[in-house]
Amino acid sequence: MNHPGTPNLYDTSKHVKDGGLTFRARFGVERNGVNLLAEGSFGRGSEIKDGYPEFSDKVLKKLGWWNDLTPEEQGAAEGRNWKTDLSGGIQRVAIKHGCSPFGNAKARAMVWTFPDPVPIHREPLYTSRRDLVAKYPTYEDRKSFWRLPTRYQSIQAIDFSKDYPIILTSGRLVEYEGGGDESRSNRWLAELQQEMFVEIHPRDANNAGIKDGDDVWVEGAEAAKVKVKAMVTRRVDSGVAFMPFHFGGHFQGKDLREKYPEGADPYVLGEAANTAFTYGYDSVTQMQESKCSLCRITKA
Amino acid sequence: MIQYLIDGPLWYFSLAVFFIGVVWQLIAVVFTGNKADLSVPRDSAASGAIKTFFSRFVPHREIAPAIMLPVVAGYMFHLGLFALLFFAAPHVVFLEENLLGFGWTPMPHWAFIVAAQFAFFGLIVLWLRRLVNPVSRLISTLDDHIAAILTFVVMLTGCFALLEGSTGLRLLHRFTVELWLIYFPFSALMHTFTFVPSRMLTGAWFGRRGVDA
Amino acid sequence: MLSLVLTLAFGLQLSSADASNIPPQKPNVPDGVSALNPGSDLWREVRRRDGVGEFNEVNQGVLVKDLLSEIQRSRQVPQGISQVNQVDSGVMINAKGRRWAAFRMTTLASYSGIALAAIFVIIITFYVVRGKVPIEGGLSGNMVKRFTDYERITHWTLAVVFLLLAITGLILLLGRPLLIPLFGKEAFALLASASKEGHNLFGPLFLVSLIMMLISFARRNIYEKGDLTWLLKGGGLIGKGHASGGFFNMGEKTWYWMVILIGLVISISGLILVSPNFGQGRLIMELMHIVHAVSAMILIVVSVGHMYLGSIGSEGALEGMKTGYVDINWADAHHDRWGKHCHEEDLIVSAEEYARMQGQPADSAEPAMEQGK
Amino acid sequence: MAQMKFYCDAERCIECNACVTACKNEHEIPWGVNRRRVVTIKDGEQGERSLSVACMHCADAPCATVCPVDCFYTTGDGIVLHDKDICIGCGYCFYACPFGAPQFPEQAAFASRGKMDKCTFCAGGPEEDHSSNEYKKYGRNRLSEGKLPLCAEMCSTHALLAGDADVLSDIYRKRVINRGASAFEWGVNQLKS
Repeated sequence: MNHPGTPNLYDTSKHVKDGGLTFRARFGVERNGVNLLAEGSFGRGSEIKDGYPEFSDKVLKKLGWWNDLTPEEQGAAEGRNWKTDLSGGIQRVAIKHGCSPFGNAKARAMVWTFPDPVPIHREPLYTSRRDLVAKYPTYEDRKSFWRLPTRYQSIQAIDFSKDYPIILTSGRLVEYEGGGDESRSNRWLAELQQEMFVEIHPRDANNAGIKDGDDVWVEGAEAAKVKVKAMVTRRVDSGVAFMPFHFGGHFQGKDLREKYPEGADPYVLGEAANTAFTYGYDSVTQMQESKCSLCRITKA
Repeated sequence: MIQYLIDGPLWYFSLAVFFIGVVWQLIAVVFTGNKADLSVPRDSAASGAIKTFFSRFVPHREIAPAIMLPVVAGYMFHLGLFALLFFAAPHVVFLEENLLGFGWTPMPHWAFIVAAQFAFFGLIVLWLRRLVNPVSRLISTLDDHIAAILTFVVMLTGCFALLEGSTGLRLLHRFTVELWLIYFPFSALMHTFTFVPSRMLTGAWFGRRGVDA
Repeated sequence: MLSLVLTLAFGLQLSSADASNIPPQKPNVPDGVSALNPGSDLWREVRRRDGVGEFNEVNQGVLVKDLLSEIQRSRQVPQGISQVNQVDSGVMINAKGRRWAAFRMTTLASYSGIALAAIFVIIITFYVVRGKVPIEGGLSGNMVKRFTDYERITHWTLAVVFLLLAITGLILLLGRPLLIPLFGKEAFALLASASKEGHNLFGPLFLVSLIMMLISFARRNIYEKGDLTWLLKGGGLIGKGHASGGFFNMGEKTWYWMVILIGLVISISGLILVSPNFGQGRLIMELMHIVHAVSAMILIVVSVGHMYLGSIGSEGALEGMKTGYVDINWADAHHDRWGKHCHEEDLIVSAEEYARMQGQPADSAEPAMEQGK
Repeated sequence: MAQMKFYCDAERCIECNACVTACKNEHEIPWGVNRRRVVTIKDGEQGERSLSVACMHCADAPCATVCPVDCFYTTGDGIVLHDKDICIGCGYCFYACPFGAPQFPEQAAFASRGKMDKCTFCAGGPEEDHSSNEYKKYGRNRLSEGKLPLCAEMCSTHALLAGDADVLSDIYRKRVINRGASAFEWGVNQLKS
C-alpha cells in the first residue's frame, strides 16, 4: 500500500492513505444516551461523511463493501474485526473507502472508569504548598485498592514542609538510561557522569551553607537519607531540588561495591534517587510517586 | 642493528659475565681460606658471625656522629636504589618478561620518582664525600670512582628513559646496565655479595675468641 | 621576591597598554525597543572573560600584572561547566595562552640567549683585560681551614644539581631554535625527552640542597657594617684599592642570598609546574613558568660569574672549596677581617703540617699547591 | 585544497555530549583524555549557550609555536597534526592552546603526563594510513577513507559542522538567513517582551 506513515495522529486534512487519521472509536458507540461517534467531522476523501464505529466483517457487510474483499480475504475476515483479521483485508477496504479502520469518534477525554474521568490537579501527598491542599485535595484513603490498603488523605493531612522545606523531584540524564546499571558500565558514558548529584538553587545552597561540589545529605520526608554531590545551578527554581535516578550501588551513604558479583560492578556507583522518595501511589496504575516529594538538604 | 645487539646477544653476554664472575669471585673468596685458629674456642664462632653481621648495620656509638653523613647518605642511596630496582613499574615488567617469569605489584609512579630522588641524592653526597674527605680521597682507588660514576650513569640514563616513549633512550639505559653488569665482578661492586661473608668471617673470628666485635 | 619584581619590571616594560577590556557597547537601538540580544551579549562576555585585545606584534609581550588580574577575574566571572571534569575544561577560550606562547618563544628565548652569550663575552674580556687576580705577596704555603667537609659537600651537591638542571632547562628552552637545525627533530626529541625527565626529577633535589645550604651558611652571610664600603669600592674588581670583608665579603653574601631567595622562587614555581595533579589552571601554570624561567635565567647568568670568580678569576680561591684549606695570604688579601681573626686565634697550619695531612711523605714539603695522589 | 575547519552552531547545540562519546568510542581514547568537550555558558540561565570545543586546527597554531621539540605539522588540508614519537609530554601546548585541546593520559606528580593526544580531525598521524600503529597512536583515519570526522557526523542537531571552511560558512550563512529576525526574537529578552 506504500503508506507514508502518520506524522500527526489526528489529521483529517489528509486522506487516510496519505497519512491522515481520525479519533478512534475505542469505547463503543454510545454512553448514557450520548452518541460517542464523531458528528460532522470526517477524514478527507472519506465516503462516510460522519462518525463510524470500528470496522469488522459485520460493518463491511452492512455497508455493502464485503465484496470488495478478495475471496481469500473474505475467508480470513469471516467473523473477525480489523484487529483480528490477519489478512488485513478489512483494513485495506476501509482505507480504500477513505475511512480509518478503527472508526471515527469524538475526541473526548472522558474516562469514566477512572476516579477522575477528566484529569484534574490533585496536590501531591507531600507538599509544601498547604494552600493548594485545600483547593486541590487528594483522594480519600482506600481500604482495598486491588486488595491493598492505600493511603492518600491521611498522609496529605500531615504538614511535612516544616522540617522538609525543599520540593524534591527526579528525572533523566542524557548519558544514562533506566536504572543505569548497563549505561554506567559503559566506559565512555560513565566518564561523563561520574557522580550522583542533586541540583540545588544557589539561594537554597547558600542558606544551607553548601558550595558546588560538596557532599550533602538529601533526607527524604520519610527520613531516608542519600549522600550525594551538590550541584549549585540555576537549572532548578529556588525551593526545588532535582536528582537523576540512574544511579545505584550506594545505600544511605554506604558504598556497596563489594556486594556486586565479581567483575560485574559498573564504573560509576551512586545513591539511588528513589531511596529518598516517599509513599504515594497513582489512583489508577499504582505507579509509585517519584516525581514530587519533600526533602531536607544538609552538608555531609 | 644496535637494537638487536643490545636487546639480544650483548644482554646475554653481560648476564653470563655477571653470574659467572660473581660465582667465580665468591668461590675465590671461600677457597682462599685462612690459617686455622689453634686457640681454644671460648665462644661459638657461629653466633659471633651472626651477631656481627647484624651489628654492622648500625654505626658504632662512639664514631656515629663522625660518620653520620655517609651512613645516612649510604642508606638513602641503597634503599632508594633497591626500592627503585625491584618495585618500579618498568623494572617489574622487565623482570617478569625477561628474567623471572613472574611479577609483583609495583610502587605507584610518584613513589618510584621519590625513591629515585633519594638514590640520586644519596649517591651524589656519598661520591662527593669520597672526594672531599682527604682521608677517603687518599684511599679511593680509580675502581671506586668508576663504580660510583658508572652506577650514577646507569641511574641517570634510567631517569632519562622515564617517559618510556622512545626506544633510543631505553636502549641507552639498557646498554649502560649491560656495561655495569660486565664491570661488576671485577670491581668494588662485588661488595653487594661479599659484605655477607666478610662480616661473618670477622664476626666468627672474634666470636670464637669471645670478643664482642 | 627579587625575581618577582624583576619579572614584573621585565613584563611591564615590554608591553604597551593592553586594550583587552573593551567597555560593553550599548546596542544603538532607539530606546523604546529593547533589543538586548543575549546571544551576542553572551559571546561578548565570553570574549571579554577570556578575551584579549587584538593580538598584534606590538603587545605580544606578556603582562604579568595582566595574568595576575586575569587569575582573579577568572574566579569572579562564572566559568562555563562541562561534563568533562578536567583542568580548565569549563573555560571555553583561553586567549592568554597564545600571548604566553608568543612571549616564551620570542621574548624569553631571545633575551635568554642574548644574556647567556653576553655574560660569557663579558667574562672573557674581563679575563683578557684583568687576568687572574693575583694575591699580594704570593702564596705563603701556610694554610688555614676555611670550609668543613660537610659544607663543601653541601656546596658541591648544590652545584652538581644546579648545573644538571641548568643544562637540561636550557635545552628545553633554547633547544628548538639552536639544536634542531643541528641534530634534526628525532635526535633532539630524544635529548629533550631525557632533559625533561631529568629536569623534573632533579628539581626537588635542588630544593633539598638549597635548604642544606641555607642551614649551614646563613649565619656567616648576614650583612655587616663594613659591607657597604665594600660595595662602594666596587669590591676590588674595579679600581685599585682592596675592599675589606669578613668571612664572606659583601659580594659573596649578595650572591648567597640571590641563590637562596631566587632559588626558592625557582623551586616553588618549579614544584607547582611539576605537579599538575592539584588542578591548578593554565593561567597559574603560565605565570609560574614565566617566573621560573626568568628567575632561572638570572641565576644561571650570575652563576657563570660566580664560577669564574671562584676558579680562574682569583688565585687560590678554588682551594677553599676543593680542599677546605686556603692560603693565609689569600685570606688576608680578600677577607682581611677573617684573616686577622685567624692570626689572633692562631688557626694557621704550617706548610709541613698541611703536607703531612694531605698524605705526602714529610720530606717533600714543597708549597701545598700540589697534593692528592 | 580544502581548508578543514570545525564550526559549532551555538543556537543548535543541546549539550548532549554525543560528539564527545563518539570521538572516544571511535578512537578508543583512554579514560581521562577527552579530545572534544562540550562547554555550557550561563547554564540554566537566560541565554544559556553550549559549544562543542576541540582542536580548531588554527592556521597559526599557538601549540606549534611553543612546542620545545617542534612536533606539530599542518597537512595540506589545514589540519594540525603532531608526531607522538617526538612529543616529550611537557604540557606547554596545553597552556598555549586557546581551546585546551591537547590532552594527556595522566596528570600525575612529577609532570609525568605521557605523550600528548589531541583531535586529529580523524586524519590519523605521521604513520602509514590504516596501519594498526596509526590506530594505536592517533586513532581512526576517516579522512583517508573519504569520510568526515565522526563527531560532526554523530551530532544529532547538526550543530557541529566539520569540513571545508567555505562549505561550512555557506551552511551557516543559510541558517542565519533562515533565522533572520528570529535570532533577534529568540534573542529578545523574554522578561521584557
